[in-house]
Amino acid sequence: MKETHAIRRRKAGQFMDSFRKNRMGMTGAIMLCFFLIMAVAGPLLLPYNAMDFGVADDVFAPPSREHILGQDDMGRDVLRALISGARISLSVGILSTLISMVAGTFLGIVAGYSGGKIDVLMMRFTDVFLVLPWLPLMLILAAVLGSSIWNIILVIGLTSWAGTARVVRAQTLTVKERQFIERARAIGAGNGYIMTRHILPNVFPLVFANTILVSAVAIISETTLSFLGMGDTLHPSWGMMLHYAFESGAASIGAYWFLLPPGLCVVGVVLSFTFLGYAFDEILNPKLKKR
Amino acid sequence: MKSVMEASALHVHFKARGSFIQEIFSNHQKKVKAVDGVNIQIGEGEIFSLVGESGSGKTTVGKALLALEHKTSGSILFNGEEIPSGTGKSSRRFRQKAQMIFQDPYQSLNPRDIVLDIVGEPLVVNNLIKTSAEKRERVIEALGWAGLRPQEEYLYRLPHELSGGQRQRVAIAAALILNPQFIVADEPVSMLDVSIRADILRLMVEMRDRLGISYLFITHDLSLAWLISDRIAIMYLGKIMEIGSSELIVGSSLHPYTQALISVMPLPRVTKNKKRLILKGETPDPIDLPVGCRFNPRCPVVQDICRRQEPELAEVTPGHQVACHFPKKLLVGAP
Amino acid sequence: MEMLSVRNLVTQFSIKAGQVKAVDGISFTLNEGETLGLVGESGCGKTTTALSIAGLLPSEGRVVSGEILLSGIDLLTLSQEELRKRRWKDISVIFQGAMNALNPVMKVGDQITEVIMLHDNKNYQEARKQVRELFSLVEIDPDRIDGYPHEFSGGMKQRVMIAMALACRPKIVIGDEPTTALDVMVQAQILNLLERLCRDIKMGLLLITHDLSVLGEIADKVAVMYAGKIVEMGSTEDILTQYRHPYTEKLVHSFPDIYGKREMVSSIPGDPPNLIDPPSGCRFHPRCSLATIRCRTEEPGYIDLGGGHITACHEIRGYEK
Amino acid sequence: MNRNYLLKKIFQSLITIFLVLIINYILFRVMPGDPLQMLMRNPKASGEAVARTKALFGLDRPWYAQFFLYLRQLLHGDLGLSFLHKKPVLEVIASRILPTLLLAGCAEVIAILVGTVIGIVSAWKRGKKIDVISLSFALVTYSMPTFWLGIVFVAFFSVFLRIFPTTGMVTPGATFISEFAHMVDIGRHLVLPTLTLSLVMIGEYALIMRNSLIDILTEDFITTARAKGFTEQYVLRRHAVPNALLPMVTIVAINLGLVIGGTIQVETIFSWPGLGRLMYEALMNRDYPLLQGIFLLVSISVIGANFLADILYSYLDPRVKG
Repeated sequence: MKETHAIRRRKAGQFMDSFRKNRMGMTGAIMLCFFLIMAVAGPLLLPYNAMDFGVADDVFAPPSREHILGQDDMGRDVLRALISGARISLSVGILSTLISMVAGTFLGIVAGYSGGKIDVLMMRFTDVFLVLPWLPLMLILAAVLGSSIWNIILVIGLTSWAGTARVVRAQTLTVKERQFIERARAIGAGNGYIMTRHILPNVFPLVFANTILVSAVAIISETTLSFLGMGDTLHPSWGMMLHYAFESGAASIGAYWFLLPPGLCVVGVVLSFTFLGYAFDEILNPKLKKR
Repeated sequence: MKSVMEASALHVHFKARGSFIQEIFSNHQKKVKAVDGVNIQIGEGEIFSLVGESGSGKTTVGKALLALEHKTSGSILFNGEEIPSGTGKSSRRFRQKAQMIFQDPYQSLNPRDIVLDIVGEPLVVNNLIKTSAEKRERVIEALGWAGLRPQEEYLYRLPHELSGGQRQRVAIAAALILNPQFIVADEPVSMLDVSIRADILRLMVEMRDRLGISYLFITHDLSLAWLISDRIAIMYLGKIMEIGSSELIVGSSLHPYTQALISVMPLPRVTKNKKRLILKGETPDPIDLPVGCRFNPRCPVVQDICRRQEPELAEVTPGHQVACHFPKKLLVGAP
Repeated sequence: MEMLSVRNLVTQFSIKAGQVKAVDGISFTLNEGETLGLVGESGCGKTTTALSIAGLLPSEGRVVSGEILLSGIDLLTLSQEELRKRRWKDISVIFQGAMNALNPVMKVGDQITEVIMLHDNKNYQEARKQVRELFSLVEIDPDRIDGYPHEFSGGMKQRVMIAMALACRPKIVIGDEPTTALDVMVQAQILNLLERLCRDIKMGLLLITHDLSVLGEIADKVAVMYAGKIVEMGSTEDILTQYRHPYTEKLVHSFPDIYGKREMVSSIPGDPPNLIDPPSGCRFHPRCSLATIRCRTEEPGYIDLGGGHITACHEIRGYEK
Repeated sequence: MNRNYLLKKIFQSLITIFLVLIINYILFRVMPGDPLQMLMRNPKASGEAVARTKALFGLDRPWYAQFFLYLRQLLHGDLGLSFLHKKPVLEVIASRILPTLLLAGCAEVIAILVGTVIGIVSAWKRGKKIDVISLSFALVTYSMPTFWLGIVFVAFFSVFLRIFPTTGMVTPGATFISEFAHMVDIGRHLVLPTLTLSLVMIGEYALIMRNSLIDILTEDFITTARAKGFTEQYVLRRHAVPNALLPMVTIVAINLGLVIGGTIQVETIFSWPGLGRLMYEALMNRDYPLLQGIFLLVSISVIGANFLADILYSYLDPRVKG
């Protein structure tokens, strides 16, 4: 309906107003846009073939006019590799975050809303995932499943939902105590209806902010896994580039052009997600508003 | 008078959060007897008030009557039939006939929904409408009953764009839209500014007069109960201490607790030198109820028997029941 | 003896939408051992008045003009440091909702001893001894001095707050809705205690409340605030029974009187005004049933009705009893 | 703190440990390359040999019996034999614990202290220049992959500036004239790994502390403390910070799991002879018994640390009940 759309627009407008004034959020958004464009449009302009090895002279060749970011240990163009890696790093980060968000939100809402024994059981289970050392678990899982890009997405998703579940559960508990939940029960609404129609929309802003922060962690995770040799060799991400850089001793040769760009890109993407998540948290979390 | 809602020997007990060892190893769990044997009948078109301090169990009674809280024992009859629990078809039908108005209009409306959706929600949840035009029409009608005119101006507003009084009217409209027979109003004005309390109370009375709705009015404020209700019950620690018409309760109460409550009630008068019956201490924890009369540790006229035997609610004059071994007037005269 | 005198106090808040004139030129005095009730609906500026006097305005708010004289010294001319040293020693505050006003991880006794040690230069043992005395004064078992706030009930916490407020024997205590969240019986206990303390230790009490009926039990004088201004002030008797301002009348009649006739209480149509852009003339005129053209254009001055009873209304003749 | 709370937390920790054991058991059962699978792949293995191996590893028994066998072995400290080192897993692990404790301990202490201070300053001067600087610093370090920071440090400090040694814990082949000189050498090797590991944690701690303190500073009891005439510094030190530290306790404990991840990276980069590198080696060489042993040990340490944090929390916050 027309009016409902107007309301949505008004709500979105209020949010955008505060967002635009948030310098950190805007910086994050601009940075993220840059990387997204790089991931989407970049490979079209500068296609990359991981098998396109150079001749002996090209190995660790420093930046030149032809190869703006120099060449790597196999003589491949670093800039092209970097652009191709953006697509992989970002997809892994975002897809694994989706898994984590869906699982965490579902478990958090169900546990928080149901309460009682279900809650205790689910939270004990969550706690296990929360205390299990995260990187070793991922490494072992990756070793069990084998290192394909889809397995990496799955592994990161499966190991990162616990924090989201905790946050969502805590928020669900406070929303559950609000009287409109009781009112919904009084008019005859069922549990499923209440969870989807009343709890979820009120938990969502926090889920959203949290999800963005989880994306940051997911991208770091992917990079680290790949760096430690669990990456998918067919889909070289930034982490894989760093893996090759380290293995080939780029640091001791001083091949900074091979070492710095992928790392800076990771920092840039992660930072943009962190900025965004932090800004959303500040806008959406009433307790953090300026006193 | 035909009774619409009738509860007898109603008990609602909660599990007390005992210590960890007890919870695991002991099968004897402590209980909070929030409602501990309450009998009330609410007649057609009657406004019945349940007055008590926090922890008296008055809200729990209200929720139990609407099956929003599981009763431990006792019976609750609505139009002569035991109220359904669960979410079956009969439960749906009951929900449509018995509604609730909540205390805090800032908390009882979903902040992300517009008025149209809030007020129309009971219709949607119970599959009572087919088209959104029908919903809009019914919502406009209900907003009119609740005195929100012109209705179109409110339809697309969010709760935070309304004043406290308007929000409470929206909540009332949402309760009225199903044409209920019985409404539990839980402290409906305690969060509102004094200057708009009267509007909400007047609206409740008006709906009773026009539509014959019966109310259970839950309040801590005896003077408001006196103002609008036909009968008043005074609750203390899960039990009714005294019950009678509002004039009787306020004018010639016989239970020491009621009299103490009345004596400390703030009035729009100069009462600096008024004689007051200020009870010592605070309402004790309902986990460990005192033996005998549950009011005895704070009673100004306690006797030996009060510490041994619990007095039952007994009729002193027709329509006036008191649960006290020594019902009598303690203070004489208005300020 | 005159202890606190507020003259033409104007306090404003700067928010995005503009300047909120939360308090707009109010004046009153408070004498030794006297209780003045400041009453009004939410958003009328009563709490802002209290915060201005106590020097606790949040960063968006500031006192624009006026004087706050405490025993003849204008607090607004003092430096931050001088003001800090006088806080709690001269003026202390009993906050609304003691549950949040006490530090949850600190023993209640220590929260009082620290302030005695700061202002009265006492050592810990002396201060503790004094706290035990204060506890007896407010009728708490002195052995609970080492308890934590969560171990106290609502009423008991409010007593702790009162003990804390009295710790340095201040000249003025500001009670900001001290009984609002409490049950009637506990409210009666606290009011009784406050009344006794005012009498016994001669402290001036500025009691801020939205509940006019509470003032009937404790206040000597009442000031009725509406939209940042005092519209009527006088003895409690004057305000509750001889009111001349239509707002006061409506306010008094919104409380049921169980010793009077059982008739529906009155309500005030409309909403309180927006204080960024308050109505012209008399600020109450949009909600007033007696409003005339004059009320819309000309702001009423105070009319002295004798005996300290003043009111700001053009139409009081219509109110002759 | 009461006995009840203690018992409850012990009970909860035991349940968590039990769940971890189950996960651990399942995880390593499905690992490619368990002894039986290896055997099965051998075409020459006779049915009898398979049965014998099955019996040897208890694989012919029902799953619950196998699980109990596994538990019993664990209780006896029998974590199996490392393929790679040809020694009992426990022995291999024991020889590598100290270096990791040294590294992780130093880094954690530095990160907590520095992170807390930055968080406090940042919250207190909210919106001022120093807040913007601290916040940016915290967010940037928080966003860095640990290993990359390590590599950059090696490249800069060791290769370019040559002020710190590249790898290892002691200078290879060096002889020390005194125990003190030995310590100094270890210290020099410790600087870069510690700096790397602590930097990535400082950011997180600073952010948590900042948020927590900002939250607390809006509470009513802070207004009370100000009204009492205390200086702002006193209000901060005595009232705000003790309350704001509470969430830190929980986060630091949960973070221990992350520190383990950090040590894997840092020890790999710096060839630090600790558990992290041991784990990396085990992973690279598919030494499953060793991997399982390390994983179990670190999981249980993290659960233990969380238990200690709960105890500390209940000591700091009197509101916690059993």
